[in-house]
Amino acid sequence: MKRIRKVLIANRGEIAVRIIRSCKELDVSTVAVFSEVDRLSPHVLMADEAYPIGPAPSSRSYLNMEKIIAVALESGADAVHPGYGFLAENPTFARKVSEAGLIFIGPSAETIRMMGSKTESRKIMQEAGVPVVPGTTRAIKRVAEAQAIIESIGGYPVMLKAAAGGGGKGMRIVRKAEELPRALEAGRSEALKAFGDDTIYIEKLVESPKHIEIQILADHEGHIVHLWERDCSIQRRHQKVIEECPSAILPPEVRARMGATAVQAARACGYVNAGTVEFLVDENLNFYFLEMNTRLQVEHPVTEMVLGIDLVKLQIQVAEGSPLPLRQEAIQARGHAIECRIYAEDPFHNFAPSTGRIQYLKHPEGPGVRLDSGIASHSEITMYYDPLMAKLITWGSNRREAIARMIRALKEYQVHGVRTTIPFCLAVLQHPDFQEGRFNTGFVDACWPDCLPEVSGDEAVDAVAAALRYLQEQQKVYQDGHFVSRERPPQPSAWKIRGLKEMMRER
Amino acid sequence: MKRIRKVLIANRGEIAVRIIRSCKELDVSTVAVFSEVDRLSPHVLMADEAYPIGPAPSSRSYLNMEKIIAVALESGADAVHPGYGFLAENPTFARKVSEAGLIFIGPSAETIRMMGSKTESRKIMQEAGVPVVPGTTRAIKRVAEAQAIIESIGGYPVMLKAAAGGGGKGMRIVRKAEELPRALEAGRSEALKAFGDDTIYIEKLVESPKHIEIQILADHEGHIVHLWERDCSIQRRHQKVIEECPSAILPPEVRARMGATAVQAARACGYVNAGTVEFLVDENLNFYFLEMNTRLQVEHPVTEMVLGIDLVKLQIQVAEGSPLPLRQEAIQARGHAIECRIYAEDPFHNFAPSTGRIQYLKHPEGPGVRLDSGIASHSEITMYYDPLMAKLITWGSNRREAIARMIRALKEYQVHGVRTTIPFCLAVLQHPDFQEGRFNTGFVDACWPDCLPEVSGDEAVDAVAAALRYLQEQQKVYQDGHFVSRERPPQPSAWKIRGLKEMMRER
Amino acid sequence: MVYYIRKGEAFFPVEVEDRNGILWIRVGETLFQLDPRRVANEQYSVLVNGKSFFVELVHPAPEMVFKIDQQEYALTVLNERQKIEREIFGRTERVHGHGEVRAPMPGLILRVEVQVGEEVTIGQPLLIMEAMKMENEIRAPIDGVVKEIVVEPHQAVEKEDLLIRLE
Amino acid sequence: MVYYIRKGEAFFPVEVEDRNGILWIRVGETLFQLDPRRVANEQYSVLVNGKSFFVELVHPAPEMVFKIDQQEYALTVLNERQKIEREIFGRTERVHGHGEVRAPMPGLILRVEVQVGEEVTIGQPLLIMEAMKMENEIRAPIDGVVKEIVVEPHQAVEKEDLLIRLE
Repeated sequence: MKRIRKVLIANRGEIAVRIIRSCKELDVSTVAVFSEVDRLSPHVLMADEAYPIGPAPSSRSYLNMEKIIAVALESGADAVHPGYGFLAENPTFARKVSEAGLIFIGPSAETIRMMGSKTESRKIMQEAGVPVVPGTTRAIKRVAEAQAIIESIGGYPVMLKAAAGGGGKGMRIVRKAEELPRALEAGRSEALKAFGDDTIYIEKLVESPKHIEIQILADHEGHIVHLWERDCSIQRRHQKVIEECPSAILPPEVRARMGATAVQAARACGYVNAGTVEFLVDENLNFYFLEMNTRLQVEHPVTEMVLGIDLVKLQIQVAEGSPLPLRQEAIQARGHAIECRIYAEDPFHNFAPSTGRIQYLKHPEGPGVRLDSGIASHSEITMYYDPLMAKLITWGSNRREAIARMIRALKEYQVHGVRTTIPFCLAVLQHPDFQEGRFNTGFVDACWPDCLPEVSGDEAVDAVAAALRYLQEQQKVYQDGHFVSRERPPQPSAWKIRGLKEMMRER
Repeated sequence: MKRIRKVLIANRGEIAVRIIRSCKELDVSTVAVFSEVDRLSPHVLMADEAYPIGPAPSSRSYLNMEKIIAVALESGADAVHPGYGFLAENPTFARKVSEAGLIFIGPSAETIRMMGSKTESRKIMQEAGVPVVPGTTRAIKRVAEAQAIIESIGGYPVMLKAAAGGGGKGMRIVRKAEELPRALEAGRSEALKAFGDDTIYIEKLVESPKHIEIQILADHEGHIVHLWERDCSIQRRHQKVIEECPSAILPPEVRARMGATAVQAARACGYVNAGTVEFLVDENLNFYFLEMNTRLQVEHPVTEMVLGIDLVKLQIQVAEGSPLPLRQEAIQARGHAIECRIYAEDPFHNFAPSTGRIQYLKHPEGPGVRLDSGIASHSEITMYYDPLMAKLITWGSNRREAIARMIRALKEYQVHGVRTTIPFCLAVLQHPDFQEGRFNTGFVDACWPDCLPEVSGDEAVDAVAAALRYLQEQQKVYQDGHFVSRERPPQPSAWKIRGLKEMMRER
Repeated sequence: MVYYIRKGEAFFPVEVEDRNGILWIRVGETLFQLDPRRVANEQYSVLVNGKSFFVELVHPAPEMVFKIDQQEYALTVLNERQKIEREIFGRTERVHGHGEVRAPMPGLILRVEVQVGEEVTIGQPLLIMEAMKMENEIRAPIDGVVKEIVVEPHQAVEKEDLLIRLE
Repeated sequence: MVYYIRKGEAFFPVEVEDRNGILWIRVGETLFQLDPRRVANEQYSVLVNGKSFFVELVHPAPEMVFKIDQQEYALTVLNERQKIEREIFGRTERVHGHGEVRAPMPGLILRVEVQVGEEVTIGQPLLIMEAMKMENEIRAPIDGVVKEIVVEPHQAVEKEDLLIRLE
């Protein structure tokens, strides 16, 4: 068993910061890597060491395996933590890290490869007795071929998916034969761009499903535990935005069955370290294997808060070869946790990415609030990377308290400079259907932005507007010169106004 | 039972903010009050309503009972939450609030009065069979009188205490007869200034004690629970600075006995709402009643994090007349929590208050970190109020993790503009005796500032200094004009340096 | 001091009287007492009859945008002079970019989904651009008619580049 | 560029060479490679041979004070001219307040515990003042002799008022 003393974090943003924090608490040294635009990013400022790895585009920096491994070796790191995204589910990277004599904090390259192919993983799960959505495990090239498969699984509606997929890219719902050709083409083109692989496969569409996933953790001795579930049904463009633990609707008996199935799935692919088995759950609480994510999930904090564990620390311990310190019987949930992803996006304009410099930033705090952020008040949000700025997580002794706390915390959150998903999250959290647990993956499409409350023309707001206008003109307290450049305070001279009024009378 | 819909918070700073947060989560409206210098303080910005109550000195604002009650009535508040300090333990205020038809969120005026007199409370506890420190319950005026009492309880060392006391004011340890006259005079003068009452009493000094307190909660139906303990032994000038839950050294059997004794104490004074029974614990784990605090404690968050409860919400529910939703058997602790109080004080100069404007503020975040702050990045720390800026609380699955997390979080904490107790807290947290649980109330006096690690003259630090100096001179990136005003970048002309060098040669 | 707030096509007067820093503001029949203070750069605290509003100013007057409790309000607030100018000359100070559809971020135009002269309704997709590895629909900010299409498919654009002009 | 860092009474040279924004700095026998950047107002990120230092500058040169990981460092860093001036004229730029004991906050002087001419050692209580309802000891910042006592008991003082001068 090799003790890990120094970890290179092959990532950026909030997840790099989050991993650094756990390492510091374990007294493990941290090595950050950064692209040219990230020299002053929080992960660079917080790590013990930091090395440049190339220009801004991730293909030339955060995806540059050789460079990252070279930095790890030169800095004397024992291990590499990939975070999520970038190289986290790249089997070649996992293999190269191991071949360089470093510990890859995650499962084996072979496990990553198997689970990375959506078609191969479906095959493995089917063989292991894990329920999967009816569909094909073959790559589809032509429309006719697709049509035949669709008939064999009982017809429309179906879902097209990218075999190398993730994050909703390449996914298309097809409800009628007429839609198939265009959907197939669009899906293949998007998949090619996103993953360099245009392989598409077909599944029966599970209507109005919930997306519920099970966190698992496995050590090198074959000891596997499941760590409750996360409900990630609140998605926009097939991407998760709000997640919670536990699910609002799962009876203990179904939870136990899903947990056992997830362990079965992990065992079927020889899983070691932290992973997540994603399921679709239909209205009758039947569940179907969707995919296995062979890494830490974005939404892992809700599990941590409810179970009282630190998944990154456990990942490091397992990677060292330590046996899991958790026994299934001893794992106890307490209360409820919710996560809102705070993206630099404009929710009122179709969630378009919003780039710019952060002018001001004030994070929510206080009881039951956790914030994992990847930006600081000086940060620039660029187009180069995922626009996730931070994750806001609240814990409550029950779901109602967690929701009330999240609403309180979202209202405390202040960001100037870019638009964010905060108003969107607030609208969802305040929605009666969300509060009652009546939602599935179609929730956002069905309700946003129609669910926004009407803004009433409040007279008090008019008074506030007039007061601000007055302050601007009278007090001239424009310390940062910001207003001055946008608007010259008007200084109407008496004669000019009189002149104008006379002109008006003449008209 | 009257539902509380609107609460006036008769306080300021972090505790006002903390109470506002719980009210918002309960959907209870909040009314803030503020003195002239607090117009832009966070509690004013966060409350639903805010009203001025007078000039900066607290005697003319936050202690102005009539004004505060008038604001409560005019704003339509149902209840008043006093926080801690100011009017929180003033029986007259509690009575006046009730007489105005408002709910006082705390125990009855009579309970506050009884427990507020340290001598009377000792008497009540003695009668109820609660162990107290040997000593007197009579007021001491003259030295001869004191001398006689000291002989009757077995001689020196003894502790002089203010009967109206709290916060260490008026307290004096006396080890020899010669020290008695001066100590008595100083104690009385300090007590008079702090409480308007110079009554002093005498207790046998418990040598090297730990300060351990039990949180209790009682409803109107006489149902009382105890909520584990807090160890508050890390004190400077008899004021707590670092607290934790649970204690590092208390066996479950002693905890159970202290808890039962605390319930007994609460019952003896007819206690309703949240309160704290403070004990001194000697080296053999004998415990003695010290005093009862009839309000929310500064350090209540460590209890909240370990027990998974919100004491302010429970206070409001109990004040409404609801029965306690907690049963003693069902109360479960999880993990360990530590609080560091972040004061605007200079720990290197005898903890002298440090006033000034906050230039920059960045709070620690991430897993297991809670921050309750009363200031913002624009705040001015004045001499008018207690210099407590914020409380940093960390939770860990065990004491070791909570400590490691606190060290990590303290290092993330950035405050410019005033000096803080952060370096002090860091030194305590890193001290082997603290980490091993070997400490009592004498810890700070014994080890600070001697326990500070020697700063070695690191060459890398010299290089950093030279680099900053170089940046200053070369890049002239002084965006805020701050450096410019302090130092003109030197522009030595060649002839001047030559001239100076020649002068040197001539010497 | 009188300001004019636009509601629909009309402007309503709002009277402001400064009594030693406390503002008495009349909106319609209602008289409010306000204590507005600047907290930091573009943040204000305004007490309105004791109600505490924390206001983040996103865009200054006359086309003001501000946030209270994450709710965004957009109001046109004119002073006397601006009101008269608008009445005479029409809306001289055009809302920036109202009919101008600009790139929200740098990226690549994939498809243009409308034609010059076509009537569009608010929210209707105008073109698809790729940025941050996603296909993003750019939608019409107003009801109107496509006057000009400035870009074409496969063209790279910078942030704020004009894409389409509506009228 | 050469700077001089004081260690005790002596000054040690530190050489700085700027190679396109990366600084090569020699301290004694050791050569460091530094990438210093300003993050915000008085915050800097400095990479020293890859080690990441987050530096908060509390006081600028020449009497620099900065914090790294909550550890405060105070160093005197002179440039060529300042070094020469000091060698000629002695310490012309006196450390502000070194022998001057000033009020750390507004308050009331209760007692003065030393007399003019008395020798005091660092940390010895000089006087007691009341502020924030607490009695605060004001202690000697250096070893020295009391040269002047500026205040007397019951006198109110403002922050930064001179109280006692040591030598």
